[in-house]
Amino acid sequence: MSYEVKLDIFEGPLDLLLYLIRKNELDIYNIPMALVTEQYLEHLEMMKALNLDLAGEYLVLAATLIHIKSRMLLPVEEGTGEAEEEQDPRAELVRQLLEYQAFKEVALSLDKRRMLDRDVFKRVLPVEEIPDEPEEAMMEVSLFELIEAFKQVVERMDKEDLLEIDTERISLSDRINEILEDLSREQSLSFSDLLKASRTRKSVVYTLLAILELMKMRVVRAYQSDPFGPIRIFPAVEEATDG
Amino acid sequence: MDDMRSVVEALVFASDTPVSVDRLKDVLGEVDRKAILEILQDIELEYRQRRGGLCLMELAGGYQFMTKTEFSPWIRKLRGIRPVPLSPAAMETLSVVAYRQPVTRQEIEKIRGVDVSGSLKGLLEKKLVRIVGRKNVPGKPIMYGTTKRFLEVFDLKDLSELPTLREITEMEE
Amino acid sequence: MDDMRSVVEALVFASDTPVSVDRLKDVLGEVDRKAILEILQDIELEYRQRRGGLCLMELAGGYQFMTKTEFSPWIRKLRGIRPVPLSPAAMETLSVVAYRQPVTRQEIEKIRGVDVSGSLKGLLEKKLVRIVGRKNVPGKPIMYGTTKRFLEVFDLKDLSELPTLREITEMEE
Repeated sequence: MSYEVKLDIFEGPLDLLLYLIRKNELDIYNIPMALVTEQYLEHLEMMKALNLDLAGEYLVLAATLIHIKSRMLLPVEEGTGEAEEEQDPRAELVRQLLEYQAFKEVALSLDKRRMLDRDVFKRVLPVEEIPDEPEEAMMEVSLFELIEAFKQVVERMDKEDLLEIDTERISLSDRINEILEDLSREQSLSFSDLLKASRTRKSVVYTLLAILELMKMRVVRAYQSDPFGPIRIFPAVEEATDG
Repeated sequence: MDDMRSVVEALVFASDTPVSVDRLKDVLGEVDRKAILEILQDIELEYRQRRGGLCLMELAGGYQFMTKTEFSPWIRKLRGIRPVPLSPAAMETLSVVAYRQPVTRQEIEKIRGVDVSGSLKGLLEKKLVRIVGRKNVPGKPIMYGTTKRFLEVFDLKDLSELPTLREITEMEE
Repeated sequence: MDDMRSVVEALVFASDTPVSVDRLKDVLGEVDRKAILEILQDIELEYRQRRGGLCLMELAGGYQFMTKTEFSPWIRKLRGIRPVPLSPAAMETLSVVAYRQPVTRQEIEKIRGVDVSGSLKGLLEKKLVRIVGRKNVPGKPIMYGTTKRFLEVFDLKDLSELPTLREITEMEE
């Protein structure tokens, strides 16, 4: 095996796969799965041997390649119509590769454009020219800056204060706000849907805590139509009732 | 009129971001947009013809004085900077954001096939990408889009100037 | 020689401080000081004669392009309507109000660890923060929250669109 390429130059598993297709001069619409899978796995072995940080995505694609390869080995079933012939097991992978390739090309052409601070330079305002904030000035701020500022505040706090206003409590109040927001739109929410929307175990816990907190505050009520029926959450008060 | 030309030149020079015709009109008052545009084009031509170190460029919805590209090695030497502002990974993430905006992190990761949180954060810090809202699907993921600075950095008048993305032909064809 | 003149012009333009002849010599290499000085004087003369908005000025031991003084009222007018960023202190106070609202000044100060009356006043003046009530504790301190203008400035539909701390820390991993 002669590998004259550096292995850490790939931007991800799709990039590595595209490289193999190009290197072997293969037709992207008709990828020989056995060959490509074998070479892909060889590259992974090399990367492991060199102790390169092998991101999980590389392994996921390896599993996908092996799966597609095995499906292609299966004999075509009797009586397959044309509709099923279209179901090439490689179709989704090819679509993904083409899409990625298109973006890779675009990234290269963007990189070739006349770029500020690389090819052209503008004047940097001398410090004394940067104006004070006029009172009625328009503001140019981004959300990212706002949250970064908040993160810095939180990071600077001592551990003791953190216990009081910690990230978990922040997540909890986020979840409470989300549920209230959803409730104002949907009138009622099913308990199981609320939990389904939480993808991590932590967020399931927050959802539960948020609902309990809202019930304790008498902001929402939970109803169940029969002992094993679905639980639904309703706002505790009618919106129109004032004071 | 000759004086107005000098005022426009001074105004464009004094700004560190591209100055739009509308903004110049706000400052200048009675002059109409067409006259301002003519002045800008006239200045652009003069700088192009005199073969100096500067040029007037139209980008990101406005006009700005810039150094000509051929002098970039000298300026990098003066400023002591290397010519690698963005990594290939950052460029790929930026491209997906540019063409698919508003787009969520998950959608970018599906296309690139890798975790993009690092490159996304770098792009937010460089103000090339911004948060534009949340997608109305479960989990309400944050959506991202490009900024005006993105146009400025890549010498684009607007997003329609982006190079066309190659059409993906279906496998069956 | 003509080309060297353009290089010098580009270098002086791209520098944020006056550039000295010595500094230019460092960058340009083989050219001698006298030749550089001649080029600078030549550029200075050209800008003086062409009656535009700019001039090359010798100051603080170096050379710098500047707008001519007679145009400064126009430039001040342009700057007056220029979007400005919030100061880091104001940004931090605003972030605490946004994420902890309704919140009292004392609570913000406990979190930020500094006196915030100044930045809070600025935010009230900019109409990013408003008084939302009084807290039912001894002394009845004023509670603050964000305004509709805050949502407009940050391009948010409502407060639920604020990114959570969790979403941002995820990016670092």
